[in-house]
Amino acid sequence: MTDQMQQLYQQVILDHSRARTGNAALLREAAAGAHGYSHQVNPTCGDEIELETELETGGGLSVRWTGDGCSISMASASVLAELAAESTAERMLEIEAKFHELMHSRGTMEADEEILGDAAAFTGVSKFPARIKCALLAWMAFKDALSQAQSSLEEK
Amino acid sequence: MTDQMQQLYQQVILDHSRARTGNAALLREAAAGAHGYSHQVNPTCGDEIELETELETGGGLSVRWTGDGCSISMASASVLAELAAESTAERMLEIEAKFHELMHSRGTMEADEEILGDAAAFTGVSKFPARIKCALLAWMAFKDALSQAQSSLEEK
Amino acid sequence: MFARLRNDFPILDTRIGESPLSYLDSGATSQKPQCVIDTFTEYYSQRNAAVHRGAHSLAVMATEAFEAGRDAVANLVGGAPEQVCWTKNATEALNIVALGIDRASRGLGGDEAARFALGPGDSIVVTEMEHHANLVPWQQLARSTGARLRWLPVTDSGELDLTDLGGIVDATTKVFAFTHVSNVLGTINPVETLVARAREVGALVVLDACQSVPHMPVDFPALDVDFAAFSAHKALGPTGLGVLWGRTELLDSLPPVLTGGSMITTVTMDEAEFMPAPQRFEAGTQPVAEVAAFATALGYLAEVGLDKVLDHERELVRVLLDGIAEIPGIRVLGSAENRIGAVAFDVAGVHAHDVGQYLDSQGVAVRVGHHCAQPLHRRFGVTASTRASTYLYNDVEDCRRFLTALAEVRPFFGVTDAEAAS
Amino acid sequence: MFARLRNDFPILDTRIGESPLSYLDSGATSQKPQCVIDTFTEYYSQRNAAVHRGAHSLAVMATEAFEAGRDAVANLVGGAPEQVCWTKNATEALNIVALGIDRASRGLGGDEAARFALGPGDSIVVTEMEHHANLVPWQQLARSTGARLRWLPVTDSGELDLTDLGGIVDATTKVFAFTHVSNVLGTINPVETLVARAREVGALVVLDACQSVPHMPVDFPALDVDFAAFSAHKALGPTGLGVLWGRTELLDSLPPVLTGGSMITTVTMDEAEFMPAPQRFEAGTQPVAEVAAFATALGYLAEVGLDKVLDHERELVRVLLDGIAEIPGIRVLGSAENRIGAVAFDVAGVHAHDVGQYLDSQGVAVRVGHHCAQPLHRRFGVTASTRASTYLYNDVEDCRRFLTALAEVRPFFGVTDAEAAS
Ligand SMILES: Cc1ncc(COP(=O)(O)O)c(C=O)c1O
Ligand SMILES: Cc1ncc(COP(=O)(O)O)c(C=O)c1O
Repeated sequence: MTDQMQQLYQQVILDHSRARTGNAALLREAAAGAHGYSHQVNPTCGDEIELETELETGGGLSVRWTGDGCSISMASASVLAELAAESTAERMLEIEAKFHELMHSRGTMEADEEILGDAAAFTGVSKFPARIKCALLAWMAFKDALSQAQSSLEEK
Repeated sequence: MTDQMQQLYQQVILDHSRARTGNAALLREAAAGAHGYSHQVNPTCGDEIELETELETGGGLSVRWTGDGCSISMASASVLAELAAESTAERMLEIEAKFHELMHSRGTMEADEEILGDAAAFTGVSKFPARIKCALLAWMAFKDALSQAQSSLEEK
Repeated sequence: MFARLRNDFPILDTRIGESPLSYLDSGATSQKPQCVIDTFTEYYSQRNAAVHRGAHSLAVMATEAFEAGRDAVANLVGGAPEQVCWTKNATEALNIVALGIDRASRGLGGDEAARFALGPGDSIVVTEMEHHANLVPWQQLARSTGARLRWLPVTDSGELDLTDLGGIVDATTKVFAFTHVSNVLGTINPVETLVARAREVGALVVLDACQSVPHMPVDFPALDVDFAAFSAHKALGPTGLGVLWGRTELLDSLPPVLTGGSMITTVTMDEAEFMPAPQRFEAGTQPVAEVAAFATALGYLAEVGLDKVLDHERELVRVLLDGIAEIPGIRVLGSAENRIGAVAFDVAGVHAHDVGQYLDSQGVAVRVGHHCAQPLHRRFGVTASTRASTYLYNDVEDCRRFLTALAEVRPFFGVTDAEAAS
Repeated sequence: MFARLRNDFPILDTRIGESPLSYLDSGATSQKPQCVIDTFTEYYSQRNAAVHRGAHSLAVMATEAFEAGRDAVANLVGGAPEQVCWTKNATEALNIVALGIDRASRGLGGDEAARFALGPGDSIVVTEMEHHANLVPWQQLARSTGARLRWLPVTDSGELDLTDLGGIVDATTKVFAFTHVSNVLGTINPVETLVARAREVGALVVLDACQSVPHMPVDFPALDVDFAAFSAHKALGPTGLGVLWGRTELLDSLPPVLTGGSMITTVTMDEAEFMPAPQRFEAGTQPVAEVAAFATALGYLAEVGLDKVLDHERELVRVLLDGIAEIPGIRVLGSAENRIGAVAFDVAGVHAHDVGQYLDSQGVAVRVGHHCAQPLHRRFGVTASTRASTYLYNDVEDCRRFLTALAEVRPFFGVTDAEAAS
């Protein structure tokens, strides 16, 4: 087993891929607050995620998702949901931007753990070009769902 | 100038390509006897020939053609028309078969001058794969036109 | 013989990290022997030119190489050289047939194309194990003509379910398109039975031969199919080249889809007349160097003998299947006896992508995902699988390395049997 | 610089009989530098695999090479990498646009495709100097949609006759397709003027860039075209590869023609959803080795500099035109000042095929025939011509050899001036 493999499959990732935060039936129309939904597919490997986010009145937000995919994509969704529970929408977009940058760094960037929290564990993924999409899948769904939630909030 | 070029462009061919036997306005519907017409195009170089043949009651035949093409294709039509004037349909088909064989011999066959007459001058063409079609164009038109003439004869 | 032959493939000496390479992804694309690689060098250094359009010596040599490629294919799969049309890949070949029928169904292509016309009330039949390349074009055709798309289901053993063959392929069926060999399951389909039914109802038979031609002796005229498609790159040949094979009278009357230079006889500003096959399907500058390289590849395959290739791969697939059976938590998709050396499987508790990643870290190259066969995966209740596939250059050592690594996968990801079962 | 560069092209050392080779047929296809040839060897020996579908290391390397090719093209012609779709040749690229519009016109491709729909009352405009690849697909489209096909005529000097541009490209015009540079005459067309008119009437602009991209700096976004097409093989690259370049929002809404694997997101037995561009146009296994080789070719061209290539070829074409003017009985087709290094001509009393044959016997490779532009030849009253065309590896010596041989043609065939004049 190579070093790179250990970096790719950090224990945090393996743990999240099994005990998945936010992995729950979607509410869809039943959702109370401002609400957005996104369905993302990685056509390369068939990984799929359905994710919804709800904006709470206090500025907080929650994320629920279901999906089918590799440990990287599932762990990434789980970490995202965990971070969302502790953050504002604004903060999440900041994390998303950092995470996106980290993933495209080809292993040349140090992860900013302060901002990224558990998402820092994905640093090793950036050395595996074919896996970057896996790590980003949930985040793409989140960005999409969030912008819907935000515009539905504005409409109200 | 190479030997091969001299073999390709025999004097007979150059002469026929200028003084063209049978090169005359087509009669088309005005033709008296059993009559066949064919239009052949060599899409590679744009060479074109329209040829008609008329079966005479005595078993003889005549060939008229118009065309636009390289010296090989024009000379070949001219030689064909000259041979047709002296032959029966049966004999022409024999010549055609021999000529066809000669053209596909890649220069390994001796031309049978007894049968081929002036058409033997085309022996050198068989070493130029790109030119074989030029030499055969009129003969293809002839075979096509002749078979039409023959079936129109049978109908009568 | 097969042990020696491995040395002809330079890429097999590559190391992946510290491990030697065990390439078990030939179902996706094959590696190339040195002689095929050398053909590119030779072609571009000695006889590169545009074909069919020039009198100069290079053009003549290029044209000869190009046409000799057709002879090589005809020698391999039967029929005459004019029955071999060059395409960019098998996918284009299948599309040419489907889109040609589409044009014929719109009244384009003249009277001789009328035999292909489809409409509401007609049906097209495929199977549930098709590669997307032999499914999506037929869906598109069904949609644009109003014909119905039906399919033969697949059994748990990964074979075509022929129980209702007579009901599915019926008097309305105008096209029956199916794969000779499944690229996922490795199953060899009973072409004779399927063709016999097609002939009873007068349906055109389109054979996807992508996974058969490279791995076993195939004779299209003997199989009595109307059209067949395969790709060079899976048969030791280069990328960028495929073959559409067809019956001459069908090829000559099927309306061409891609139009342009080198496929016409006369063009005015208003209209164009098309050449007969194969040229009518070969618009524009063709993959000439690729054809030359493919001819070399086919010469190589002929020398080895495709019957021997099939035997060799069957030995290897035995080793793979027996070895996998001893590893806990692995479910092989399908269990057909009549098969080539492709094995797809599901690892309990570990996603295919992770399986592939781990195997790669051990130098074992396999494919993961849906292998362009989503409906078939759905049939087996998964969205993705891992596939090991062999070719003539693989050996038992490759299989052993694969099996060793595969046994380590679930422990590496910390999956216990209890967990996986849940 | 150009003198040294010749040594990079191994084929130029070939001898034709006893003569050295003067290759003046680059308008048909270009020769390849050693580095491009070597890329094949390197690719197939070190990183050959199927792209976009695997986690294993070879697949990752192959995918990187494949995507890097898009970057190289975008660097050359402008735009983003996603605007670069790989095709088998320029002909396929032009057909994708015409056939995509055809599908849109039948209501296929959803609401977003409606913007492309054509019907009776609409018109498509081309020019009289088009290569068949940019004419026949539009004829087919006109025929199947009921739209009218019109064209800009060509003047005696071999330029587009713009006198009635405003009348020919009018409010009914939905597509305006024209070539950047004539492959026969060498004329560079006034793209800006043509695009400006298209913008006034809201027509889509399709540019055939086959003869411009290899020979001069070209920037598609600056030219403000909607779609453009060219082939790798004319630009030092391999056979089997072309490019369709387009505006992203147009590419993403144009219905794909060839369907199958790697261009879909979700497939059930009944239907399929397509990916955005460029993948939606890249069904099946792509010419990956060819893309890698083309990237090398573009690197080579960039190093030389396409502005320098144009200057160099303009020097050569001067030598050709001045030399030809001194040989009796030669009529050059067209006389545009703004041109690349292509010269087509008619030899009084000697058919083009014979001219080419004689030149070949002297080691000079030129093209003869209609060069896939029958209407243009008809315009100049001939069915065939001889064309000499240059590239960066040609030198004045090639031109001299050509001129010497050309002067011998009429004497060899025994044509006197009196005879030819008759
Ligand atoms: C102006 C022009 N357009 C289109 C083409 C067609 O290119 P290809 O044959 O590579 O598809 C060519 C070259 O043959 C050309 O010169
Ligand atoms: C069974 C089958 N059909 C069709 C294809 C498509 O071949 P290509 O991608 O070369 O067009 C493949 C391979 O990808 C295949 O395995």
